[in-house]
Amino acid sequence: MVKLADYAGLDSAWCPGCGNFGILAALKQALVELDIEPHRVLITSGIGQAGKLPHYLRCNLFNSLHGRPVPPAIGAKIANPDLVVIAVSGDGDAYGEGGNHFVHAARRNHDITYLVHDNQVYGLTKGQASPTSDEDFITKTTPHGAPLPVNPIALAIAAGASFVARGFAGDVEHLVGLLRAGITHRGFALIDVLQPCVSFNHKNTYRWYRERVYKLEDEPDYDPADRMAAFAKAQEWGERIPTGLIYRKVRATFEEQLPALRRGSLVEQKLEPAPVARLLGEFT
Amino acid sequence: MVKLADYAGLDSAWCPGCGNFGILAALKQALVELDIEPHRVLITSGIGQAGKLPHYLRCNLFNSLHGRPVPPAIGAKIANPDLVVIAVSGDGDAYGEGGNHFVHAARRNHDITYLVHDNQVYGLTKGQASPTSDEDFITKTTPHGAPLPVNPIALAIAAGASFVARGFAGDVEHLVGLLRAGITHRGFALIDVLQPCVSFNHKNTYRWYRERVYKLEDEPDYDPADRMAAFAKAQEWGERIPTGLIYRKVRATFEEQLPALRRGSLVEQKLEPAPVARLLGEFT
Amino acid sequence: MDSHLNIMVAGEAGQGVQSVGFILAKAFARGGYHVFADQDYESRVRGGHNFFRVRVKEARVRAISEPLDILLALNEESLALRRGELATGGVAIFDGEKVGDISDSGRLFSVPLERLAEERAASKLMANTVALGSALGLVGYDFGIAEGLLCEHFGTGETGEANVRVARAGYDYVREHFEGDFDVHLGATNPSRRMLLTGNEAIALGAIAAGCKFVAAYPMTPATSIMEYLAAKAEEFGLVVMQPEDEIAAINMVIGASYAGVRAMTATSGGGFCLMVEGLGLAGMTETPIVVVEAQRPGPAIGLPTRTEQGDLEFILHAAHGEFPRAVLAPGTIEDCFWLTFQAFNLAERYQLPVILLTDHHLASSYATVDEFDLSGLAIDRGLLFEPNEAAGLEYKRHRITDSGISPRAFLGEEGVLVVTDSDEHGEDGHLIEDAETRTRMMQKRMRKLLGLQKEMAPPERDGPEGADTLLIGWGSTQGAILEAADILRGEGTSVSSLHLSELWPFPAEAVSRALGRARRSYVIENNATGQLANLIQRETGRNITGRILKYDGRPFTPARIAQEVRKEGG
Amino acid sequence: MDSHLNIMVAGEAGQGVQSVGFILAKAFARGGYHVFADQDYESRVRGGHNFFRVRVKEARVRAISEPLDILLALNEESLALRRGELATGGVAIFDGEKVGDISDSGRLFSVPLERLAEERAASKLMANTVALGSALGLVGYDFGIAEGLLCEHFGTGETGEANVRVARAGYDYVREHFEGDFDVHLGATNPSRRMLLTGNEAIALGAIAAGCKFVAAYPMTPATSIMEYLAAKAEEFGLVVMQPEDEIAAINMVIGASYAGVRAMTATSGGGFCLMVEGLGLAGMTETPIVVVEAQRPGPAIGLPTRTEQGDLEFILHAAHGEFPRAVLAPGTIEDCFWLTFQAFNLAERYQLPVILLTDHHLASSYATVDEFDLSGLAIDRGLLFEPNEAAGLEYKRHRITDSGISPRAFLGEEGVLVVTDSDEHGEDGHLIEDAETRTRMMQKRMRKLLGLQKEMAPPERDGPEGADTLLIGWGSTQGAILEAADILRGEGTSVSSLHLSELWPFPAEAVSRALGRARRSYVIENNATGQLANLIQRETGRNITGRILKYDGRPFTPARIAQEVRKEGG
Ligand SMILES: Cc1ncc(C[n+]2csc(CCOP(=O)(O)OP(=O)(O)O)c2C)c(N)n1
Ligand SMILES: Cc1ncc(C[n+]2csc(CCOP(=O)(O)OP(=O)(O)O)c2C)c(N)n1
Ligand code: SF4
Ligand code: SF4
Ligand SMILES: [Mg+2]
Ligand SMILES: [Mg+2]
Repeated sequence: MVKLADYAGLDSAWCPGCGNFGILAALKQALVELDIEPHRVLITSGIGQAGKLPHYLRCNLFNSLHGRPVPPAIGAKIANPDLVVIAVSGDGDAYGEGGNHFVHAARRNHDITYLVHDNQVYGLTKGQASPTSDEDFITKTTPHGAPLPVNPIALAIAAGASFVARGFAGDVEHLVGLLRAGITHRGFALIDVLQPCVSFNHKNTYRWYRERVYKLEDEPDYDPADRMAAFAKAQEWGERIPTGLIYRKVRATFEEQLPALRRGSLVEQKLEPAPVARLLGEFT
Repeated sequence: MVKLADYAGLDSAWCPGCGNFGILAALKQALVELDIEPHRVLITSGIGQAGKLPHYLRCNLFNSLHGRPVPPAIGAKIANPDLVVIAVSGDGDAYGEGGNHFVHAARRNHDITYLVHDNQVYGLTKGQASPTSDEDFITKTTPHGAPLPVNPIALAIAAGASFVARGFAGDVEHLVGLLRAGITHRGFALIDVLQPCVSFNHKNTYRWYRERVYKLEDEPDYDPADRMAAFAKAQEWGERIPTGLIYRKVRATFEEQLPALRRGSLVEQKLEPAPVARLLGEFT
Repeated sequence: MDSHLNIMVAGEAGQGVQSVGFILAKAFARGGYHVFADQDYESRVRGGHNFFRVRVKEARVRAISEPLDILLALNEESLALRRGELATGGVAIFDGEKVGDISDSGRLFSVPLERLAEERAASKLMANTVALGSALGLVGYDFGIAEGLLCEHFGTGETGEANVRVARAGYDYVREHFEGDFDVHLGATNPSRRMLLTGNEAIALGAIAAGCKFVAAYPMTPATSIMEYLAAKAEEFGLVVMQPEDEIAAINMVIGASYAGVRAMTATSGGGFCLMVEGLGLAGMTETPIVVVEAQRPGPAIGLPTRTEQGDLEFILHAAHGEFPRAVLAPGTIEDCFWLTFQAFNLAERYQLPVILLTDHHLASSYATVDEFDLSGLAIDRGLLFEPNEAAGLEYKRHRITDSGISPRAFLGEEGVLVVTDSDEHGEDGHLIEDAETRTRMMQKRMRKLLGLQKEMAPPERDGPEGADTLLIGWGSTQGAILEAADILRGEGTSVSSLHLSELWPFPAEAVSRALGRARRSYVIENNATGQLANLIQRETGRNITGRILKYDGRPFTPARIAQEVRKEGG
Repeated sequence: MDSHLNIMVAGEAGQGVQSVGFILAKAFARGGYHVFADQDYESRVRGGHNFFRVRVKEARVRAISEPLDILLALNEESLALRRGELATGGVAIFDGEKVGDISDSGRLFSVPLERLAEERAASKLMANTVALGSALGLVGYDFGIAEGLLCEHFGTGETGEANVRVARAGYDYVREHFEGDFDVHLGATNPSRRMLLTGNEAIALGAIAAGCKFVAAYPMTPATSIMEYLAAKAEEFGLVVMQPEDEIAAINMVIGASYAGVRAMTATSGGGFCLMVEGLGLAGMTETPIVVVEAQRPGPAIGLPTRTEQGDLEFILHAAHGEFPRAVLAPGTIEDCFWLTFQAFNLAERYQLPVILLTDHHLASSYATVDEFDLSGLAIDRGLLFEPNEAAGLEYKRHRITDSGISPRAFLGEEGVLVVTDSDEHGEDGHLIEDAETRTRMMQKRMRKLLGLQKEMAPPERDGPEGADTLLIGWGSTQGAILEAADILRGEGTSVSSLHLSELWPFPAEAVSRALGRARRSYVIENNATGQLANLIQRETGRNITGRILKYDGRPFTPARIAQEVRKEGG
């Protein structure tokens, strides 16, 4: 049995009160509840406050470049499909610099979980607008207000993601459930987490989110398999903000469709030069 | 009065029978019908067969990098909002290499027209899969079939594009109408054009498209202002493929919201070092 | 003797180290002193260990230096980490009521920072301002200057007043209770109009002066404050500053704007520049003038995001596939940041190529006092422009082949003129070509621009006697430290002069050769691990360098450190 | 005397120039000849002007050469453009019934290509195969070999048979009607097991032999066929080949796969490589072994997409900000493409760094006959791996500091082992650090790997007499042309030898210095405009190069052209 202590990592460099603490706690909890041992987990991350998360638990860790946690996650998952692979990003990371990888990983349905700490601002670089900053949000780089934000939920659904959820860092217990579902989902699972940044986002605070979020689980009629309903839910942002599982559709993963993986994990294949001899005859 | 002859450009290097010819004819026709003189038009383009289009008419032309026609179009439009700016891409250009720019240009609502020649294949590089290649499409780089394609229409709607249309290169007259509407639309207008590639796409042929396309204008109940209906239409791909204006919502463009542009085009502003003197006092 | 003072404010992120340090620096600048100040911080928003060093002198000061006269330790860790840097005769000010038992070496002076802040302003948070006041008290500085600054900084309302109160408390506390001996007593000299600003601020001012109208940039330390400053002035100066989705978009937008006819710029650090490399080649091929600021930080990859290095020189010189002309300018001082930015725009447009302004964290974020810029000599030169009248009837050709390699530019939207260009190899008309002859002529045309450009580059700056035995060579932000190191060595009787390269490419091979020719020993001093300028000199002049003095720990050189290394190498 | 033949097939895209050329080349290869063939085509799918040149010899042939013995002109334009390249005694075959009036110089021989195709196979499209037959007829080659090849190529069904029929018709037509004099008569010699393949195919085979398990690449001429070949073999050899959204994704996926424990590679050209630069630095910082093939084409920017150049050397050497070790290999021959690719994977894993295989369009897409690869000497060496037993109880540290700079690698998923790495500067445990000491030690650890690596690099290959007056120096795909040029010059009595660098970085400074030391004159021959290898030699050895023989029109050097330039420069 895996215990919380198995996941105890370094001390964090986050600001006291940061929403990231809730996400970290939820992730550890989810991994423990799923009884996954640290050495089976790979977390890749980008650069930003969110990208530091995997340093604060014990696991295999590839802290990559800004905007690029997804491609190494994909490469590692294909190399070794036995790994539980989680990519961690900030909103700038995921939807700004890394936007293209996000869309294409979703459509190809790689079997990874994408955990995005969405604080609607650039935290580590000290408060510039992010792609999810609310319209008219004022920062040093958007003194006249930010443009219409990206809607990550709608975009994920449109891109073909097979699992799309929204969590709230202020509700750890709920987030644990989403993380468990996302990690066990076969295919690309986006979990966008509303994450208060106490230092740079003085609009979307704990309180602001708390006054708005509600859980889709509390709406018995809501069917996450219904793509149109999910897209409609994705439009909700204002007085009420839905959290929970917004969309799920199981379909074959990219990795399942690779013929080379049928004979097992790539990392376990023997490397030998001799078999190439079979090909030389093609050229004579 | 602008005449077709004003737009006569170089001979093309496209294959005989290529769908690109229809797109070229439609674009010239649309510009003539709109009575826009060549020197007021800027076409930026990417790299690929589509990217060659602007060489074949007379206009200001910035033939940029693969995947990058949109950013220079944006830069030029901001510098000189009097220009009619059209960015031309292939499907690989637009949704593969350039996917991130596409999503963000749509959400920021830059006032440019984005014309995408969608032949569902990489033409210029000789037949690899593209992001819009049909699922299971077999090419040299996808010998086991391509993954789920990107849905450009759905993606554009999710990203916040204010004008989203689909044309067919085999129906020039209809395409002229869409181009006129897109070019005169204030804001980001995506026109994705189904374009047969006679050399490398032997699945999605003229015939294949002809058997499937229908015009939304023929559906009197269809309301392109209805976002949910548009998203539903965007899912249609198979027996029937909708063409025409799928979604339109007028909202402020990026350029309209720039305070610096209120005093006129940037290119017309006088450059002089002296006014910076006003700022030096801040530092004393 | 010239009075001087070296203060450090140290604490954790969030304790206001930066604002206390800045106000101190500015207070001395206002009082007529020369100031140089640098910042050291971690890649985090709260916690950790940060410091801000302020060096104050009656004469010009150009670099940091180590022994501290005053350490303002805002927390216990800072005291522990930094007290070793105190000069003999230096004093550390700390809050003895907060910091546990420490062995008092006699150079520690406790001020009840938090208590005073709470007493005077009901807020522990203002302990930092108490510290500020204490430092000023210790040197007996004119409190009125600080008072004015605090009001400017915190407003004239209650916050400003409270800050003045607590600063005063710190000031008075020290004047009353400090009984040790402390040598440095500074009074305001002649109030000056000198500016105190960072390299990044100087760059932003240079861009505005040059008529830059479009900036697209993606935040990245240490370049971000350039775009932030410009964004704040955008409305007033009629320029557009935008933050796009990534650096690829940024440079390509800048190219589009310049192609359409405005001066345009982007700013980033090495990692972001990596993403701009393909765009750089596009500017080269389409001959689009752009200015790119690359503020270096230690690499590879994310490296040390908030620290300094000069590790990207060779990368910048060769970035992008294929061959095309570019210019690389590396300012050595904060003044130069302004002048060279202005010049960068002129060169970019006159030669129709990308100009890279290469700085680093140390230069970008350090403050220095500089004389107010004299704008009278600045002239905007947009280069060769197409005159439609002259060529009536002639079709405009964007890439016309000329002797200078420079083709007249036209801006978009002129009747009868179409501006056609292509990232493919193209003919004079801008349309793509395939033949060998046109290709060769076009390559030659573009490369020819280097000949003219080469002639415009200012030769490297030599300082010190012509015939000195030892030549210290540097580029970029090390200039100040090298100049001071040479002073130190000369003071010891060594025959030393120094050569500073700030206009790096096209390379001033002849001038460097000549300078090397006279010296018996030459040392290149660089903040990197391989000696990139030394490599370049060797390649371009065919001459050997005696030694390389290198540092790649993310921290800037001090003059003393350079002098010591030179001594070790044998002068 | 050694019989030799130089044929060109020319026509527009879509006329089958490539397949006719390839079958001709292969027919001669099968018959026991050495063959070298190159392709010249435009960036379009139909139309334009393309050609395929085949050089055939009894002895080894290493380069193209200009005067043509036979020109197969598939359309009028080709005849007009290319007939000037005929050697005295050469013959152009064309379709006189299609091509209008032309002034017959006596060296033109008309064959009714379309008519014969229609008569024998009811398809004008097979005119190209008629031309193929005609060429074979002209030299009196063994038709049976061609017959076999046509069946392999077009299948044994009706298409294959029809092709054989029309080829035969061309063959017979020439044998019956050609009455001019044509010297070259080639019979099959001793049937050989030599392979005929391109540089890209050799690289793909090398990657399979090396056990590459993961390839992510985005199509880009001239690299695309590497991924296409590998994709076709992916299922059989248990590797994954994927085409992601862009090159940024490609290199970062490759890094992820390698980090997880498999050998992984990407392939691109200069433009795509631009987008990989940040990832290259990431591999450097995280010490992840990767192999990147960069097949050069003329830049800057899109340049000439289907042509050749060696313009990216300096870019590749310095790509990415910051400093980290890398290896750069530039095969000179198609055999070397295989061996060096194999070696690249070993070096990458043994030194845990990125290895760049630098080729160009000419090497990537030219064919040559090579002896069947002897696989017996190949050994896969995965470098230092972590042994969990040895270190029981010890925590695994990915970046342990060692004397060699190499830290034992562990693969993911082993119980008790966590592999932690970071693009930020990190400690031995892979977690990010901020302090100067760790930073310095880590930089030194990484750079130390160069010392070991340096020792493994094969010295440059010298050909010709030790003490020759003149030394011709080259790298990459020019090797063959330089060797033949040296032969030509030696034949004229000049004292020449040549030096070829294929293991370019770490630079073999000593060996190059030594070689230069003995020569009175040295010429560096490069397919670029600035002489990048010459620059590098000057930088690394401090020695001057006498002259630079440069060509940057997108076309490869011929031996004759090099010999002529050397003569001009004064031998
Ligand atoms: C290529 C590149 N561009 C820019 C940066 C600078 N940078 C580091 S983190 C960051 C943004 C962080 O914002 P976000 O992803 O939202 O993460 P947060 O800090 O808010 O958690 C930026 C712009 C970088 N490291 N690399
Ligand atoms: C950075 C970069 N990567 C790859 C290429 C090679 N390339 C040129 S065009 C193209 C794809 C063309 O496909 P698409 O955009 O669909 O245009 P089409 O030719 O089908 O019209 C590619 C991969 C390139 N020029 N630059
Ligand atoms: S800056 Fe914001 S996101 Fe970053 S640690 Fe602080 S509170 Fe959290
Ligand atoms: S390859 Fe396809 S897209 Fe390109 S010109 Fe030919 S038919 Fe058109
Ligand atoms: Mg964020
Ligand atoms: Mg396409």
